[in-house]
Amino acid sequence: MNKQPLSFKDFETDQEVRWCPGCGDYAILKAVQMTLANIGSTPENTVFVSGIGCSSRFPYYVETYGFHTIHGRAPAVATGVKLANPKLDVWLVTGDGDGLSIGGNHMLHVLRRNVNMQIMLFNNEIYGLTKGQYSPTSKQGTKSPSTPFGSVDLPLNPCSFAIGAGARFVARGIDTALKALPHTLERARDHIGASFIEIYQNCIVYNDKTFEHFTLKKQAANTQIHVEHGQAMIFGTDKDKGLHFDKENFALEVVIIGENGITEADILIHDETNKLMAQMLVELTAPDFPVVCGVIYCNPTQSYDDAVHEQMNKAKKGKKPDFNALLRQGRTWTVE
Amino acid sequence: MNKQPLSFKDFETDQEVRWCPGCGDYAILKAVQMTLANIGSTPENTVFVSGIGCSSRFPYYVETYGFHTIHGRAPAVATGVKLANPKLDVWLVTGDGDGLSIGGNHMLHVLRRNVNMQIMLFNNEIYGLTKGQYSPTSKQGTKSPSTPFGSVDLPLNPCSFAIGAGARFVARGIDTALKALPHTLERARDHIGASFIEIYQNCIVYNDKTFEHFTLKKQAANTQIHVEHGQAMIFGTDKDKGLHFDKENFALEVVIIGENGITEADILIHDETNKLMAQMLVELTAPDFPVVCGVIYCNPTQSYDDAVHEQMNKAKKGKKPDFNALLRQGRTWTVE
Amino acid sequence: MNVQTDAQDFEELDSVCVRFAGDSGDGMQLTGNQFSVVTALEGSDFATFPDFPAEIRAPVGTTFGVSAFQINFGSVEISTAGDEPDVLVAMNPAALKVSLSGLRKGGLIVVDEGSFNERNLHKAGYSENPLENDSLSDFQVQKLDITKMTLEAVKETGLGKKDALRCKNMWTLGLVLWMFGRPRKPITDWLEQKFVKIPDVALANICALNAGHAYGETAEVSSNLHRYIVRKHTEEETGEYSTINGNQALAWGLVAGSELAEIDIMLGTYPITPASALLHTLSGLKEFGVMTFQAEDEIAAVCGAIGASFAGKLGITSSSGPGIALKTEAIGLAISTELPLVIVDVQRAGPSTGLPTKTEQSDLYQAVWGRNGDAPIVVLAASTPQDCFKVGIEAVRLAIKYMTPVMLLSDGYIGNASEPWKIPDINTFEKFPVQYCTDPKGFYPFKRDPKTLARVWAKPGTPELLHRIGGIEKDYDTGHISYDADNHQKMSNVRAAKIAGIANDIAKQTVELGNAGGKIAVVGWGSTRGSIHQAVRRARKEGIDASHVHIGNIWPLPPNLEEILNSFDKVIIAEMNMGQMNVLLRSQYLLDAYSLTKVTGQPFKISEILDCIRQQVGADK
Amino acid sequence: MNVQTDAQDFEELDSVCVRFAGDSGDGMQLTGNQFSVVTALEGSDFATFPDFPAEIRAPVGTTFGVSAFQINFGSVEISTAGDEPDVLVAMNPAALKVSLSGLRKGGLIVVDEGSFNERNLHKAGYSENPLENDSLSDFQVQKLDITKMTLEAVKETGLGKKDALRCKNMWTLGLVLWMFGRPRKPITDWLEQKFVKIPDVALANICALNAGHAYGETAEVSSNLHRYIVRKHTEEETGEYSTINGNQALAWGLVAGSELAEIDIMLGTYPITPASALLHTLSGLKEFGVMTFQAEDEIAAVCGAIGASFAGKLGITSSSGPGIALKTEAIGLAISTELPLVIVDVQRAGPSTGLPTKTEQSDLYQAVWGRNGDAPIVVLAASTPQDCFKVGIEAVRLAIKYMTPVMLLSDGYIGNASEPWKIPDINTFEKFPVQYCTDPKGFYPFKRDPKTLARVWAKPGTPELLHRIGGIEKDYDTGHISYDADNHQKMSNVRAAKIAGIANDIAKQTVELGNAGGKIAVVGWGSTRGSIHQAVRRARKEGIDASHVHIGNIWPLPPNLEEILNSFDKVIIAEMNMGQMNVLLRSQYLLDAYSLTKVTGQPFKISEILDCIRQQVGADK
Ligand SMILES: Cc1ncc(C[n+]2csc(CCOP(=O)(O)OP(=O)(O)O)c2C)c(N)n1
Ligand SMILES: Cc1ncc(C[n+]2csc(CCOP(=O)(O)OP(=O)(O)O)c2C)c(N)n1
Ligand code: SF4
Ligand code: SF4
Ligand SMILES: [Mg+2]
Ligand SMILES: [Mg+2]
Repeated sequence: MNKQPLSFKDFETDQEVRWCPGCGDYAILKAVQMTLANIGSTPENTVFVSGIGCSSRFPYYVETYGFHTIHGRAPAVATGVKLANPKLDVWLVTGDGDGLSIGGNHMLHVLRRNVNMQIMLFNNEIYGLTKGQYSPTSKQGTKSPSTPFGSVDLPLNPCSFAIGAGARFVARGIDTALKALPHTLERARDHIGASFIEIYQNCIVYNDKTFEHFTLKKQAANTQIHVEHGQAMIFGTDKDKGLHFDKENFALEVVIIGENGITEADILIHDETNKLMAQMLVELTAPDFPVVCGVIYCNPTQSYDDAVHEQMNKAKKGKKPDFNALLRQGRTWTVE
Repeated sequence: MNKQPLSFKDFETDQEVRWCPGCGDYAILKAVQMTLANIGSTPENTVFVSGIGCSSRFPYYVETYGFHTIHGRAPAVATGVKLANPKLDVWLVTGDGDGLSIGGNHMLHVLRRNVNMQIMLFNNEIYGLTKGQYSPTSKQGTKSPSTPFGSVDLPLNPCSFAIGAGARFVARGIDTALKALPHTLERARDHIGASFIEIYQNCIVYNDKTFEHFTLKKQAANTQIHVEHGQAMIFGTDKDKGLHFDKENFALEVVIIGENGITEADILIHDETNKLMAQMLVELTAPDFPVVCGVIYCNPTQSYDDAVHEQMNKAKKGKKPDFNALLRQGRTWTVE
Repeated sequence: MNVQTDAQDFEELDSVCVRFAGDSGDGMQLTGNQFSVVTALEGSDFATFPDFPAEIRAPVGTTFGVSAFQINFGSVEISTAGDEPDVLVAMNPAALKVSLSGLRKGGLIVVDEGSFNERNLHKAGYSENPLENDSLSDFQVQKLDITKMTLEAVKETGLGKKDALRCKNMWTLGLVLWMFGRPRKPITDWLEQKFVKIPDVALANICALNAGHAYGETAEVSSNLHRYIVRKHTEEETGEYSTINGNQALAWGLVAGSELAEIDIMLGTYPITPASALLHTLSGLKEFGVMTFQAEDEIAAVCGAIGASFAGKLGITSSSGPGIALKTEAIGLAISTELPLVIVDVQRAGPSTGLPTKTEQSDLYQAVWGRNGDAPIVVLAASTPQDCFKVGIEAVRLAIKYMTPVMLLSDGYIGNASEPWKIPDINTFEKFPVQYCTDPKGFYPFKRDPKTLARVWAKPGTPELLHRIGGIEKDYDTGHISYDADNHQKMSNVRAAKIAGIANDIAKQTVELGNAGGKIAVVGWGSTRGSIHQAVRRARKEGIDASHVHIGNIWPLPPNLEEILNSFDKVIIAEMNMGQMNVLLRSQYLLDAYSLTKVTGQPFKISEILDCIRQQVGADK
Repeated sequence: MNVQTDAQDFEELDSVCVRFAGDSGDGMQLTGNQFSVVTALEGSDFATFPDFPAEIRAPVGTTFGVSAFQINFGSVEISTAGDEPDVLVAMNPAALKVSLSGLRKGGLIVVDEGSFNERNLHKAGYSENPLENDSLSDFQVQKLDITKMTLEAVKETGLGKKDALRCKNMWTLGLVLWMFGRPRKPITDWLEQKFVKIPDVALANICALNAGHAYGETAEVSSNLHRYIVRKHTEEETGEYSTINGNQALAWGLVAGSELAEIDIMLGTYPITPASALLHTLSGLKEFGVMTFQAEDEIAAVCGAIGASFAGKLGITSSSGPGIALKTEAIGLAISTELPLVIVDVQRAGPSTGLPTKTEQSDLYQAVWGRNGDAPIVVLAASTPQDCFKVGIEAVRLAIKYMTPVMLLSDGYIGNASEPWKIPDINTFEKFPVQYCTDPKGFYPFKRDPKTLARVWAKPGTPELLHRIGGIEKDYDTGHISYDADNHQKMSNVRAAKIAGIANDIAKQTVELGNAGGKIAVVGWGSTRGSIHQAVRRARKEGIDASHVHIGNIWPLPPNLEEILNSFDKVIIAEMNMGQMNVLLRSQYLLDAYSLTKVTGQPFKISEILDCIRQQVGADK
């Protein structure tokens, strides 16, 4: 059968999209639909699984199979889906509350097990759906309905957490980066195993502009760095800034090429297979450092679902399952 | 009142200890009782909280207050205890199943919040109490009642996880290291905030000798390194091996002092406040590397309970709480 | 400001129900709330119910973005937000569409004609403009171009169009105030205070309010706009009043309990609709020693509360159905360790995620029976916004006195609904100071008070009372772990007896309305109180010997309840679920009642219950 | 090997109950199991119950380290592991101490005198040696220095002392085989096979076995050791038999269901006593397409199973009380999305952690009612080890046919107890192949079969059936999210009707024993079957018109149950909880029954039920 290639429009559903006007979720939806079209997904073999939250309404808007589950449990449900049918292309959508607060344990274990799926964590640093309480990624001091005097918790760094959990693919994107995001998502899809993508998403109603200090388009060149494997980590409007490893302090620093004798050779080359480097990069925060986006860590190994099926097949191999024989194993006796 | 200093015996209860003969838990119990005596703990201000598992029976054997809660939830219960009464010295006992499988999320958040308590994770890489199923820290290929063909999961590194979760104090110990362990525990107690201590514990019944390749006393000098802040990371029977940072590969390597022009100056100095270094050290595994023990990371910041109480006190300050006035705030009217 | 009080113009009404409906961005909640305040200040009795959309900010103009506020007020006793609005204010086509089905035939519709453009009609799913065909012929329709008139009214203030349009609700409020002869001053005062830093916004709103009012004054006689008078509710007790909703009352009730018990509370919770309001309120009451802990999930929330109780504070946890489900295992721990704990369940429509913003009473089974093992706890239900205050206190009292978890059932309806409240004086309540154990003599952790069967509460920090507790069965005499067969029976018995015994320490069951025995009783619990009350009142007016019995103590049930129920020829059990209280009462009293149920996410209408009474009485003949 | 079968020496018994008790390290489970095998091979009917200590390996010699195995066997029908052992084999003082209270007065105690040293006496909490005072005067006591005799018997094999002592259990077994005239060959065969790689260990064990046997042969006449004969159970149907315990049978039953449904199963679970055995068995059955997923916790376990069901496999999840509690919220999701799911609850004593190794039936409330919202599911209960097989199949059938979660209740007692089982032939069972929806014509995800009311099952991967489901209420007609009031009522009704309708697709309620109507019925469910059965049998022998009704379909109940129950003058409901089935039946049928309950972590004794029957019949007069 010769099918027309699908366009991103083919991945739109007939459901009215129910996010607030101006919500960052719209842009991400578009980026995902574009990605699905770009990679030639077949809708019937694609499943979107989500938890509960504004972000988790996502599956209703993608013309594939979808499961809008319960709060925090999407990674577990998605693991079941993938184990049951490894041919399905599984995408997980979650929020900072859904995936890192109530769902932190399942997130930990889906990453540790390395179940083959794409995990998109929409981080808006707030609980959108329940009207604006602070979340585990909210900045210290966040005033919210549940923290009228400001939050005192230390926030979690989702990518640090993911690496600590054993993730083999960690990436970052920004809702409005309509060019960069589909590229990152394609890489995530290509990676066999759990691919974790933190997407900074602006909640215009309850946490507007939290990311503005590094997402504003006009300053982006100086406040973001999109890393590429094998490339020196250079950024800035004039491509004159770079990340340098300071051995004395055992830490990264921003240097300027041409100043203090710094040359391009002093700039660290991004090695996406190096965990240590990834751990370092995900911790950088603006304004002192650029925020690192793109594929930060990619170091594949066999996925859990692969290994499970391999073991199943090995156990089955050469055996003709005979249920009656199973029941008769061990000692039996006959009454005549 | 002038009290006699307590001895470790004063921290023994009248309860019969119900672990298997030869279980590593006995040694840890002793180490903890010694620590309590050493630091001059007052029993009535000390609380041990645990989940469920062999390890979690610990509180019954320590003559302090204790709460043997439910599977995985000890960090949450302990957080409640500490918030309610910050004067209490809270110790948490958990296992690799209790603390990292079912309890992973609470572990994540108690570390992220930095609640002031000592968290001892007895890692025996198995579910002891339920008779030997593999756990999230079991090595790949572990044959257990639930994995008769060998486990396929990638194991979690508890210390990596803890750092990724935002822990500010991460240490490691070995059950039988009766000298080193109390020292590490004292450091943990001194640290204000959540102190995470992974303790390798031998389960003689279901997972005997998993750690033998680096815990065997006679090889210990070559297979373990006990790090100390500010000290070069040198180990080996002849104190001739050291950890060196290989900038090219962006990774640690073991070097021999005196060989290939290596001198003591090439050996990395341990900086316990450096997160990156800690992330690197906790990943080292025997036999290629020594297993790192002692205080690996210690970088204190305000604890959650402190911050909460500070905020409470600030809110209370200068106010005389008047409940009747509270009820009458906002618009009221009078019916005459 | 002079209010036109020439009674001649006014038609007098005992009570009237008004519904304000508009887009989420139209400020209907604010309008409704302000109208309630004025109603309150004028001394009418009232009940209100806000009806929020499920979405945070649905696209403008859609039906699922409609936000409404209903108020029922009168000179007579009011106990529901009204079955069918008499007046509907609809700010756009979607609001009209959504609200129409509930409107009383012959009722008045005031619409903002200016918003009935093609785009909005389309968004609301109208293929034809309903204002231009006869689809509204059952009602009186008053079309007004509120949009245009508001823009004109605020023109002088120089506000941009977007901001100017935000004043539409005040124009509308002005008109409605005129209709009911209510003063504008409380509103203008409030606007001035609210926008003290942006005086032109304050001014614009006031201009709009006045313009709306003026429109009424000058409207043509031929219009459908009339004036009504709803007098003071004279049966009201004297005293100081305020408006209160259930969530607020519950928060304050729990704090009141903590004041009376002389103990600090620690709320461990996790946000969820419609229970979050409790967290929001309590997090602002730190000066009362109230600590709030927003945990990572519901399990951590309840466990944190249990930990706090172990340490000597009173742990409280709150959620709605799905979150309460998650707490199940941990509640068992509190039962087994016999620690005080208050669990608040602000119920919503289930199963599963269900309808988060809609009300239901379907967590009764879960509250009474939803645990592994034999695990009895106390279950209380609040029935009105102000009842939440009392039940909050009672929950604290029982939890502490009996060292037990207490489940307090509220729901999305009473949580958000509000009514006038005679503000109590905390000093008139009986104190029940907590008694910690401090005496080492003969101490063991499960030593019981022979009367209450409650165990002692010895908190960490107390010298010489060192002990260990946990969820494994404990020896009756020593409190140590015990695997002994007979001991488990003994402990199971005592746990059950302790809870059962509480029946003698709670208020006796009363008959709310009507005789204690007779032809028919309508039994309810929780937020159905208002509807049942009114239905029974009307039935009695019709000469039916009906009574209203409302159960607040769900477990244990009051000891005299059985006798009361048996004294009626017929019993109707009305509840917003598939018949859960019916099953409970059948199981306890072998009571053969008629089960009247409703699960539409909306409260009972008075008429639904009244019809059922009539029918059951008829069927009885 | 010649067995001494001279019937003259033997006293004939209809049935006898033997209990082997010793330290955890003494190999009592093995001894008991091997004795059961021989009993089985000899054709007696039997039932066994292993009684494990709570600790993994408690310190040697302590009472809490005692491990016991009880077997009741006979030429008559056996259905319980026996009320009171007739013979107790006690390997150390602790074993004696723990087991004594259950022993029949006048029963025989065989003790290893060699282990009654001061150290062991002290550990067991004896201040005096009970063998040396008259504390055992109610029993016949046979003291033997088994320790010494074993060491002597295996001396020649050259085994070290520690290993040699490990053969004590075989010495004991040899003696007991002698007592009941059972052949040694099956045991020696098994030993040779088991220790094929360590032949000296095999030899030592066989020497010990033979020595124990020989001791019996040569024992002095004055000893308390006698020989008994328990003949074949001749009522047994012909066919091939094996010994089966409940956990094993349940695992196989679920796989049988999957074979009959032609679907693969995926077990998502998390270890917990006493449910882990199911995981252990199923994880070894990969060639039958059985996938097992040991999740991070119970919530992930059930969610994984739900995900698998969504993807088109049959999701199964298993746990015990506390773990089932954790699954509550997710079960609601499966109800709301109407996905098939089998939930196995192997109950243990609660509340909370309770007594993990002790049995109880106290999760009935949780199974039937323990969820937020109106959330009905199917609940089945298995009543004997072999019944687990059938109920396993039935659970799979109903889950798939009705697209619903099915809760299957087993318990720690039947999970571990074993009995002879006539091995069925899978080919004789009716198949019920799963039907996935593949037809796009008129497809919508909540399209229902008008008869079963089950929705269609369209699995991902199927072209043109793309759809999205979730836990929010769905439109009856389109399956899309719906906040509509009437729709929620309609969906709530259809969910309830679907489950209620299953009543017509399950086996009719039968009367197990006795007449369908009469003086008194004892109603039970689950693992109480054996005790009730025997008690009713004995009552009937005494001339009491008693019947036994055993309920397997707990929800929905069989439609004819009400009529059956009403046909008795009196009903006793016997259960191992505080009266949960009693409450259920009261609520459904307004049935006024006598509630006989027991929560000691141990099964009912036949005599306890028989006494109750007598008493109730007496009280009736
Ligand atoms: C068990 C349970 N607890 C709580 C909730 C309420 N709830 C729904 S979404 C949400 C948090 C949403 O935050 P996030 O995941 O960051 O998503 P966002 O709305 O910000 O996209 C909460 C607390 C729920 N639905 N279920
Ligand atoms: C909710 C719940 N699920 C499962 C269990 C069963 N369980 C008890 S301990 C345990 C795991 C123990 O492993 P770990 O924490 O590593 O402790 P260890 O026994 O190895 O010290 C499990 C699964 C339980 N008690 N409660
Ligand atoms: S509340 Fe925030 S996250 Fe949710 S839809 Fe609105 S803007 Fe988006
Ligand atoms: S099972 Fe293992 S961990 Fe548990 S007590 Fe025994 S040896 Fe220790
Ligand atoms: Mg969010
Ligand atoms: Mg372990």
